[in-house]
Amino acid sequence: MPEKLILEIEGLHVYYGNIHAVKGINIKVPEGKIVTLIGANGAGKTTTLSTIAGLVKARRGKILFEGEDVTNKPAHQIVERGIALVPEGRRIFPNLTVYENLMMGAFNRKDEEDVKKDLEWVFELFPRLKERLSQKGGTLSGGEQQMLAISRALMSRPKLLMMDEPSLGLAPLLVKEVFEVIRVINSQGTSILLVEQNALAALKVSNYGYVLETGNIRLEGPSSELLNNEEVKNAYLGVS
Amino acid sequence: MRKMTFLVFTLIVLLSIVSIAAETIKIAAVLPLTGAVAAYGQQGKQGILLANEMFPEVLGKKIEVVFIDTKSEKAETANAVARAIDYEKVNAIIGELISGNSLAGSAVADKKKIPMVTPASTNPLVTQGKKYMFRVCFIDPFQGEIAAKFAYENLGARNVVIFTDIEQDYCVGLANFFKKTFTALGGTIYEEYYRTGDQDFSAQLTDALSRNPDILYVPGYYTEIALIARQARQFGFYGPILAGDGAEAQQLIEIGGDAVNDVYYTTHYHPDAAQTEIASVFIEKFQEKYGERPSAMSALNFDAYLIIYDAIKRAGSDDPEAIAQALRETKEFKGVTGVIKMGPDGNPIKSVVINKVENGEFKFVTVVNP
Amino acid sequence: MRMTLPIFLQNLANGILLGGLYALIAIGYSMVYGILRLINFAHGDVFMMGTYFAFYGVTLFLLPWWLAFVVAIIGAGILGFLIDRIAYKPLRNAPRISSLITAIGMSIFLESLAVVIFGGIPKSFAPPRIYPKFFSKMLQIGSVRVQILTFFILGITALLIIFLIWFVYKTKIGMAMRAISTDIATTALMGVNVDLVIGITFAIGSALAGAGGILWAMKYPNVNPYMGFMPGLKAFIAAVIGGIGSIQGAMLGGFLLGMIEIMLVAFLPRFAGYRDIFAFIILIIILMYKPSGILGAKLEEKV
Amino acid sequence: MITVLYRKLPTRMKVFLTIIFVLFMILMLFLAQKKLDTYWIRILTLIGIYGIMAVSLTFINGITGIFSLGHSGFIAIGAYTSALLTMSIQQKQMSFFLKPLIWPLNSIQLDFLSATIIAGVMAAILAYLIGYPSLRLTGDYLAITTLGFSEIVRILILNMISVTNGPLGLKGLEEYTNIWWPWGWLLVTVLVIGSLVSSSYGRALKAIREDPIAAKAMGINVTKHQLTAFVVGAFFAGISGSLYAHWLTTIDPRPQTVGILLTFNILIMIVLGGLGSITGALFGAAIFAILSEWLRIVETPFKLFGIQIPAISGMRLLVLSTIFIIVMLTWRRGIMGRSELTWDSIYNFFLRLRRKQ
Amino acid sequence: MERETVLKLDNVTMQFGGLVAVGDFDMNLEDGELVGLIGPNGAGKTTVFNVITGIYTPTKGKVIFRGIDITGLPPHYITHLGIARTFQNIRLFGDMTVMENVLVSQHHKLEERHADKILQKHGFEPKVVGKGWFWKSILKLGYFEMERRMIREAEELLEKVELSDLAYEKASALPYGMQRKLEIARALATEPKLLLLDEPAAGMNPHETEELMEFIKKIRDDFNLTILLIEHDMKVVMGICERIVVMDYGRIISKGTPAEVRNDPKVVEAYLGDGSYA
Repeated sequence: MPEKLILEIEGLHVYYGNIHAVKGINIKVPEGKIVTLIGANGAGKTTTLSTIAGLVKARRGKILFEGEDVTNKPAHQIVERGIALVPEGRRIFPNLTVYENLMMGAFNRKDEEDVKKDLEWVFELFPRLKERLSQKGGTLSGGEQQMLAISRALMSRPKLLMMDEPSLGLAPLLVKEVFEVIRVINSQGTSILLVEQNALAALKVSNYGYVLETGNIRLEGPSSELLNNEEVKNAYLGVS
Repeated sequence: MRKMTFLVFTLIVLLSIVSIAAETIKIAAVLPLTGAVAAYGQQGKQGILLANEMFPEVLGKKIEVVFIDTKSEKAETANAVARAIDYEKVNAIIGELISGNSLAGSAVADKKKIPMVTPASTNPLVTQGKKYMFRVCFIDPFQGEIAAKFAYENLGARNVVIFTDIEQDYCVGLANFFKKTFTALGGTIYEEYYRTGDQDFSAQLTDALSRNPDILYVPGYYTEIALIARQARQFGFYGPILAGDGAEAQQLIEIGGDAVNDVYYTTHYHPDAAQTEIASVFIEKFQEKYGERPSAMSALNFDAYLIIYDAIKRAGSDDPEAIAQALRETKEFKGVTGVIKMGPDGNPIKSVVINKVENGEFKFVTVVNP
Repeated sequence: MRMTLPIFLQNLANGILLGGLYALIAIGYSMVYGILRLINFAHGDVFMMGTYFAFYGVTLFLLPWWLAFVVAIIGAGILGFLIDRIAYKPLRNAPRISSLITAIGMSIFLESLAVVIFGGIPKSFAPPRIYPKFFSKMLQIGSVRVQILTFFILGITALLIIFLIWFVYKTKIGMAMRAISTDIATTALMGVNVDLVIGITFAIGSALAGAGGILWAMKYPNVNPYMGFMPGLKAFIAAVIGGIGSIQGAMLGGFLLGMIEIMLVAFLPRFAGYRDIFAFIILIIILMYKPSGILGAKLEEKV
Repeated sequence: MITVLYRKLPTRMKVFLTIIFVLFMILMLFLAQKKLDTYWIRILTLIGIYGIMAVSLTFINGITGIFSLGHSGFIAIGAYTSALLTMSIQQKQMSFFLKPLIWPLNSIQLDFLSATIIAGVMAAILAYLIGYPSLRLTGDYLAITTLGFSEIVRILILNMISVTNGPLGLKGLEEYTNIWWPWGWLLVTVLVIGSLVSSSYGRALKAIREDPIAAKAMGINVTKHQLTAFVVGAFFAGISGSLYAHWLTTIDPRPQTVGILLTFNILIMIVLGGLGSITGALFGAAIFAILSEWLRIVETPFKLFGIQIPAISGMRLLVLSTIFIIVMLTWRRGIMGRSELTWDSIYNFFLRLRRKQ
Repeated sequence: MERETVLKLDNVTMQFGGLVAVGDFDMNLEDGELVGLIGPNGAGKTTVFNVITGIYTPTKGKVIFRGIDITGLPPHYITHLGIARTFQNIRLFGDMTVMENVLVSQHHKLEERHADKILQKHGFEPKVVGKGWFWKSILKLGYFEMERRMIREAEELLEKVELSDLAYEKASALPYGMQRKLEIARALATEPKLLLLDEPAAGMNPHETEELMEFIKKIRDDFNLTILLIEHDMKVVMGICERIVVMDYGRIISKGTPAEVRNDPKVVEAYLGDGSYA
């Protein structure tokens, strides 16, 4: 079935110094879908996202976004093209107010009217943020920070939203809320590339999945299939 | 990789450098051309270059001056002197200007029995116990004493505030000897302190001027003297300011402007009262070459060159031992900064000139003979 | 000494003036530290270079004094930008000590460059050759005598600081600067050209240093290749006292240090020689009991 | 994962090789003293002194990870202490003409060895007093504090005229420092610090450098160990100060002599050599001493590809700083990084060569 | 059989400025127990660890370890007395080898003589071996013997935890799972009685997690340890812990066996949720 791809990665190799972190992977993200990368720590998931976002340089391989080559472009140009990353550990700006944090997300946008509309949209998603608008980012609780981080990324109006471990370190209660938000964002038309430890939840929410192991793709397939794959069950879902 | 190539290229360029050598009499000028007191070194270099231009040959041989930088540092000075002697094989050395550095250098020269003439190290200890160390400037006790007498007798001062630069042994020395003589004469002294490189003297001046001094004695270097003068005038002090030979530089007037009017200073010469012919020639040529008045530093360095030149001529030989002997026997050397008779300890006996600044010019006031 | 009210006021005026100059230089230090956690030892040398630019602008290129000053300030800004690009940018991901040591190298480089290009003999930066004599006129206010230059310097300092605070807190670039100071990588993810913003920070800090240099030279009219060392060190102390990384802190630290130096010499003239010891002792006490300085944010390591 | 085979030589063999090497160095120095002129002997001597300064600073900065900018303060204390102890009583009377030297310094004269050891002890005591309060700080703040303390030491020396002779400095010291003293002390320094680094204490210090909090949790008294390293480093800095003073025969409190600029120079040495490596520090010291003399050729008039270039003063430092910046940008970890040139590493280097063939 | 109380936290409160990170915290750990400490982020779990290990001195309350009041003692004392820990974000000595990492943990046996006196006073066996090691290690007098002994012990330990193959690798070059393991091994080398593990399973896949659970149980038995662990992975906590303490906002909201805690409505509300994504 010829789907329109929003992101296509071909034979990507990434090195940290002498460490070969990503060893020639191919990943496709169809438009309007949720794709997830799962795998153990150190498998190269975060590295892949960082490379797409332009924070880390690729040694070899190609990253195509909407058919255009964006490999090794500086991070700020990647964002301008419509890719946003919610980094691992939230990384909100603690010394900036919630409002300023959100405006940082819209840094390159000139369409002030639309920015205001998007702000309203974000408040709909996370009403709690509106209450804390003039509070410093550092004073928010862990869950609120995660919401802010996601909202901040949304403020750039991304066509592709990448999320790195959005559930990490959150109480089970909040994990649920985060995954629900992912579903909502996707349903409004944003493609999502999701990296998760919580493989079960990630596969439940996504359409397609890749399993990474020490820099290689071990398995791939529609999420529903992966959920039932014995190997995945054993290694990542835990036999319960 | 391109960076590495660049690095290698740089090294190759450096290696391909060939220094030139010729059959000459070599004199090393070991001077602080860079670093904290680069200004003195560079002024000294101007004087030596002019001297070398005016007196390029002796005994039928060309005199080559090798300038060696000391970065105003002690260790570098000692190395530079060793380099001059062993590597450049010089017959005599001019340098250093700072007393502390000269001491480090002279230890090396003395051991190697190469004559060394310091143009401007005024500390008494520099020549003490050294057979091959000479100078063309006067020593601190002498200058301080003359300044005190002049202040008491000629300027009629009874109440003096001394500004001491505690980082300069020269300044501390002068201040100390001035104080001794002045209090012995019956005057009263009040002291303020600053440090080289200080640029704000308002606190000291506010304090000093509340003592109603007749004059200020600032035996430092011209930059600080000019700044102190400027700020003193701003605070309403219009009396005379007395300084040492560190004041002698065009920059004093440039930096100080009107404020340095009535700055008196003890120094080596003045063109209007030139004790020697060479002095007027020197000033003329210097202004021709550099377009400005020579500073005392330039003049002293000029004399250091000239006294070595003179010694070689009198000795009729470029042998270091002979030069040193001739230097020791200097009797009636007519330099820019006066007539020098070399004392047995390597210190010259010469007269002190007192000048003042008037309307942006240095005017001759009087001369005091030893 | 006999401390009367007029004398006290006189010293107060002197202290404010010196403090303002320290503050201007300290702000640049603080901005760079705030963003990169880098003690930019070359900052004092940019200060020196700016002054030389102004000097040659007037004497060599025969520009009117005010134009020369503006050009020199811009020149210092460009120099700061270039220093960052050449020496610090390639080390952004290296251990911080590498950049610190490179900064020391840069400082030595700029000083020797100045010696080679401008020569070691000091230049005079005095009226009427460089700027109109008008500035050196004295005004008598009550019993206190103040130069017109003092007001000029304070006015310019105030103007620059107000501009800077507006810039950092009210503009987008300023917001990006504050964001970078906590998290460079995430700021890049927001679509901010981080290197450009860091470059702009260097440029602004250096331009302020250049302005500080020129005002300094107007007050103390002497320009030489090593003139940046002491004011640079003092400004650095001021920045740390106030809380390095904070603009208001740098300002406060600058004024405080200027005031303390002047007052110490005024009240205890016998200890003038120990003046810098007091600066350092204050520095050390502050570091011991409030390492982040008076107004600095606390940076604590998470266990 | 590729496990690199790393063979170790037997300890006895290493001790034997070390003794041979030391004897060889002694022979070389002996030959140098016989054959070389004063200029080169001076540079060799200076390398010895710089070597002690660099090794002691890399011990503090590189191995323990206390980023100190106060080394010149310890050197100054060492230099003044030993100078005041070795000067003859007459020399003291002549020198102190501003204010007389206080008792009992004015009536003491010691031999060079004892004076040097006392110099080291004084520097160590100072380090203890400084380190105790300031080691609570870390990183830049510690660097600034140590810099502050070294400036305080310098300014105190400048002002305490009746002890230090103020700005006039101390003059007319006996030139005790020949080629043997510094190289002998350098041997002691390298042996002591090297021995310490290769022991459990060295591991503890490196652990503190890597992560002080984890080190604490592993039962290491971080403050005490840091303080010990600081004191040991300062002791040898004091020794080097004594050697330095008696090499120059005069010492003064100018910033160029014992101020920040000296600290910067030593820092450049250890960074060039590789911060955290003792052998690297030695290379750095040698390179710095030789390069700053050798680069004098760029300040003399010279011909470059047939073009006459006049003498420009300041070129030497310009070239030196340019080289330094280029090295920092391209070769960040210096010559040795954190590794050491040891018998084992040389042996393994040859083994690898042979395996490749 | 009545078991000996190893650790007793008595009404411990830790305040930072106005913020109460841990309030009125009471806990008893008995010999050989394996207890889990859970709760949402920012609940104060790591702060409890930092109070026990002496990184923070509690504002109020007492920490008693094997009858010794260790409140406010410096961390290195406490380690010497027998409490070791790992860190949430791995804190290995990255530039040192695996062997050196373990050797560092033995260093306190050359040094901590003051802490040793406390041990002896309370009737425990001293750990310090001889004295004057600083000078001995410089002069290498009798030091080689000690070094050999330390290496031998380290080798034995690495053998037990199956890290011998990697002994001469740089710690930072190890794969993630091995680094976690090494951190535990390094803590074991201090010869602890009580081991505190801060999220040991973080970043591990279920397979690795299971291995880790076995490993934790194994070392508890092999080394006679009492273990307190912080963990988010419910499978680990429920799987190996005998008792669980749940914290929220610095206070204990529930404690008991895994089954009791799982069904406590307060825990479900604050932490577990309906379990669909856990």
